[in-house]
Amino acid sequence: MAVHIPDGLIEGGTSAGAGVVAATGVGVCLRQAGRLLDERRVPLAGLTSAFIFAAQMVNFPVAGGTSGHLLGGVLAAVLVGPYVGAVCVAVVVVVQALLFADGGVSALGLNVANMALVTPFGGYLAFCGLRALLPPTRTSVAAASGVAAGFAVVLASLAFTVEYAVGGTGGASATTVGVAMIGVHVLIAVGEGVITALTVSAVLASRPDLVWGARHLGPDRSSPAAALGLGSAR
Amino acid sequence: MTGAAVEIRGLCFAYPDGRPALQAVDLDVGAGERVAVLGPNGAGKTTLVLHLNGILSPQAGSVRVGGLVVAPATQAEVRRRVGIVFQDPDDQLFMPTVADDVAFGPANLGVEGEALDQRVVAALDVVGMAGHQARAPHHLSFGQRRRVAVATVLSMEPDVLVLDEPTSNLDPAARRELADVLATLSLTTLVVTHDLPYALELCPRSVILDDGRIVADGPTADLLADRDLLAQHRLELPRGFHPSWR
Amino acid sequence: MTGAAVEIRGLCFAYPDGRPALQAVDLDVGAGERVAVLGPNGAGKTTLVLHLNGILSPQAGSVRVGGLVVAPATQAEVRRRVGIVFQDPDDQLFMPTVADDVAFGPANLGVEGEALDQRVVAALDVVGMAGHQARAPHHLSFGQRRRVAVATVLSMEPDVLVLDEPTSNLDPAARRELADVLATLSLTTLVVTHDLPYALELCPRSVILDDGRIVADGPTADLLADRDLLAQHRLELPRGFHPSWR
Amino acid sequence: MGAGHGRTDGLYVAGDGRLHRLPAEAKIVATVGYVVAVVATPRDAFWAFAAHGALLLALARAASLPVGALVRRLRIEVPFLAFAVFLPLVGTGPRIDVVGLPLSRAGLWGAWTILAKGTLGVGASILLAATTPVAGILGGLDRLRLPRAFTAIAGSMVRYLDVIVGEAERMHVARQSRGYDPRWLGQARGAAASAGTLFVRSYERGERVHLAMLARGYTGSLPRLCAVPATAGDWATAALLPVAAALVTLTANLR
Repeated sequence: MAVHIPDGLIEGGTSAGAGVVAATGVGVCLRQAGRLLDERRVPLAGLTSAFIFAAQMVNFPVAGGTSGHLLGGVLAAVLVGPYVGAVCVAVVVVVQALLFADGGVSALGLNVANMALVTPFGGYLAFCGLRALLPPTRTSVAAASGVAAGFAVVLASLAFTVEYAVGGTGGASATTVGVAMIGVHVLIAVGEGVITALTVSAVLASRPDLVWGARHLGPDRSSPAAALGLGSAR
Repeated sequence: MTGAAVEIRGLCFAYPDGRPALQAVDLDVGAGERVAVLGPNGAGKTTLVLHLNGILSPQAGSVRVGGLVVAPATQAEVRRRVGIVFQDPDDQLFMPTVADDVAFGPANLGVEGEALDQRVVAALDVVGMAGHQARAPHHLSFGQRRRVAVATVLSMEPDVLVLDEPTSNLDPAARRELADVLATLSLTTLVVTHDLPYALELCPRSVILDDGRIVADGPTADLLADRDLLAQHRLELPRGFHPSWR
Repeated sequence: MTGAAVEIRGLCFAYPDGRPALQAVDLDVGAGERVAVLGPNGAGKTTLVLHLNGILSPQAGSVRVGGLVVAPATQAEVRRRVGIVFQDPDDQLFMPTVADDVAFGPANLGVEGEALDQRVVAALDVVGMAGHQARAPHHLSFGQRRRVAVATVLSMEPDVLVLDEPTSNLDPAARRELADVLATLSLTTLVVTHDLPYALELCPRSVILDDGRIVADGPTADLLADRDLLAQHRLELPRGFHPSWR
Repeated sequence: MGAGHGRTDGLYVAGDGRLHRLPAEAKIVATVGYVVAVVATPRDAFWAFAAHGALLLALARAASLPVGALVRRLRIEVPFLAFAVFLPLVGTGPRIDVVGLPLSRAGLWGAWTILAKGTLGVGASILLAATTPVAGILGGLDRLRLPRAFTAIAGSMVRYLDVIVGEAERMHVARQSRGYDPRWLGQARGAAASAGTLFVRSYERGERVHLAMLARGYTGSLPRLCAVPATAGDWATAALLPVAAALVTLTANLR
């Protein structure tokens, strides 16, 4: 279940509670994102959301002919910062539910909470912790984002288990579901981690200035768009 | 309006890394004139364009539009007067429908209701896209998107129209349709391009920008007939083309 | 290799919504021949290109490359034989450095070590980009990126080179440099374009594709001299251009 | 490949019926109401699930939607069907034998619940998306007072979905054309490098779009899109679905 929670799996009260948490959390992120990005927020965040959506369609081989796809929560957080990243992923989740019928409408709060709040923020915290332990190089940033992305996938499955324990309707014990979910997600986490690390490393190679999580490495003026100063254009 | 529609004096601009992008550019464009700004990629053409409506601010020198100095204080009025059509129509069409996009500029100027609708209809009419209001940009052909991009600027009723590489990626038919539209406009127009035959077709006068300087200014046919001048500035006519052959 | 390098017979393809994209296309290209495929946007040119290396599979008819039928079973070999340079170099260049990008194709074929390095150096040399191995494609000029895109395909040592709109967005100097590179290659080459002067310069023979059909096939100069034929298929030469003026 | 139906159109199927013409905000609220009623249905009230399903089918017929295509879209459910299959195997409590397999009673009920409620939920979402154009849904969210910034970002995302996905697909084709056919995760570098490049392209396009907005006088507040808001009559019409579903659920609960 590296995917959306459907209607009916978690009972109504829990879903509604998650909805309140999700709405509050995304509201806070929007305010923070607005402070960080001002009026450029709309096109930049919109394009980042479109990127996350497209990246989720990139299949990668797992093993023996099966393939997985990227979830992208930590990728977004490392690239554009946790607040903007969370908003971008929330937009993706809402659009998928309403425009593509992907993920239940009544479970929208749960899905936003898991994918747009728990994953990016949990992962970003882990990323910051790892980054602090490693030498300040681009390789460290890529490696930290990969490990954090893998960790965040497991964290999301843990969040699901908690939600299931509170309001699950499945008829299996939360422990059983939890063990199975986390077991499956450890495998998915490896793929997510490898792809996230490689993707971050690719961005660092061409536009290091665009990687939020690598700001501590200092400004980079080597790329033409940064040189044009368009980023600060008014 | 009298006198020069655009007056650029000693305009200098350097990139943050210190490389000069524009070096003491002087350029006057008369009201109603149609001028091509020719130059190879990297000559500073786009940087010049971004100064015309104050997106970039001069580090030295000045830009005036219809007598008004381009500066932060005059920004809103300057952006009404100077309409820029960017190279990639997908960058310019960012709203869900054609009508919303064409209305975006005038709505920012405070136009609303009936008057706004009229502007949208009139602008789409000029570019031959009347009746496409409700369509989404991604349902249009590339050539249609380019013409709608022109309409998004015309709806602001600008005094000066600036087109950045208007023919890039257009096939011959779309190229012709756009030229036909532009030829009917009586606006002051700057066409920034490396498409020399198009410049000859549309603009009686051209300037050549290379390495951030204006290196030539004269009738387009004369400039294009000077093969040495063109070659010096990494420009050349396609083989088989001759500027006097009409 | 003897006989035809590319043999297309009765090729048909319809989009998922049922609109026909290619309707019984027949085309033979001899080994070492350079042929332009001309046509307006939407004529089916890119769909044809994607059949040449099996990205799309024929719904009817067949494609052979050097005698080998293009089919899922022959896919790997066909993709080695047919190198496609896509319209937008940014779609083609995605690795962190120029060297990685040029090595990507041959590495997928199993070439490694010294042999791989040699292929990279040789391919970059042909396109005049020797010494740029370590640079990020992102930091190159557009014209340089286009030439590196050609190198990424040449490093696979293909038998057939296919270029989709090679001149789009190129300024005159970059256009000339690319033509000079292409003219030195002795590969079978298909140039898919709506840039008629470029076709005339590079390709002795052209076919016109419109509405999914080949509607003309002959010496490029003859086709371009037939203004009625061109006009019928939404093609036209830039004003001031004459195919017999060299 | 090529032109045709854009991804940005979502599941929308053009039409001109009453359901198509209802303002989006009313339909969104009705969909949520319906799904809440479905979720609250007791799991053993089989007839009630049939009734809920009949409501959706009737609406799909009334809107002249191609039911076959809608049913095909249901395959989005497949991943959570896997979860449903898993529950009876590991569920708690008494077991019953189904063709030799000892399955958990509670787990079987769990699987049934997910299957029934999940399918009806997806069905309702498909119905909403199939009868409401994308711009309409975004406008509806706006009129439902979602934060302006959120709907504007969503609008911008939807606008550029086709552009970015198109770039991703062309990059995919270009990789394949150079013999890329990865078999295991270790060969994923090519795909990941493309993803990185795609991000840079998306971000830079965002910057260019911002410039184009500034050039047309954008100062940070998007002009409100004009659209006719829902009338009391529209709300009443839209309420028919959730009210009917609520009655079904209520009856099932009273029993």
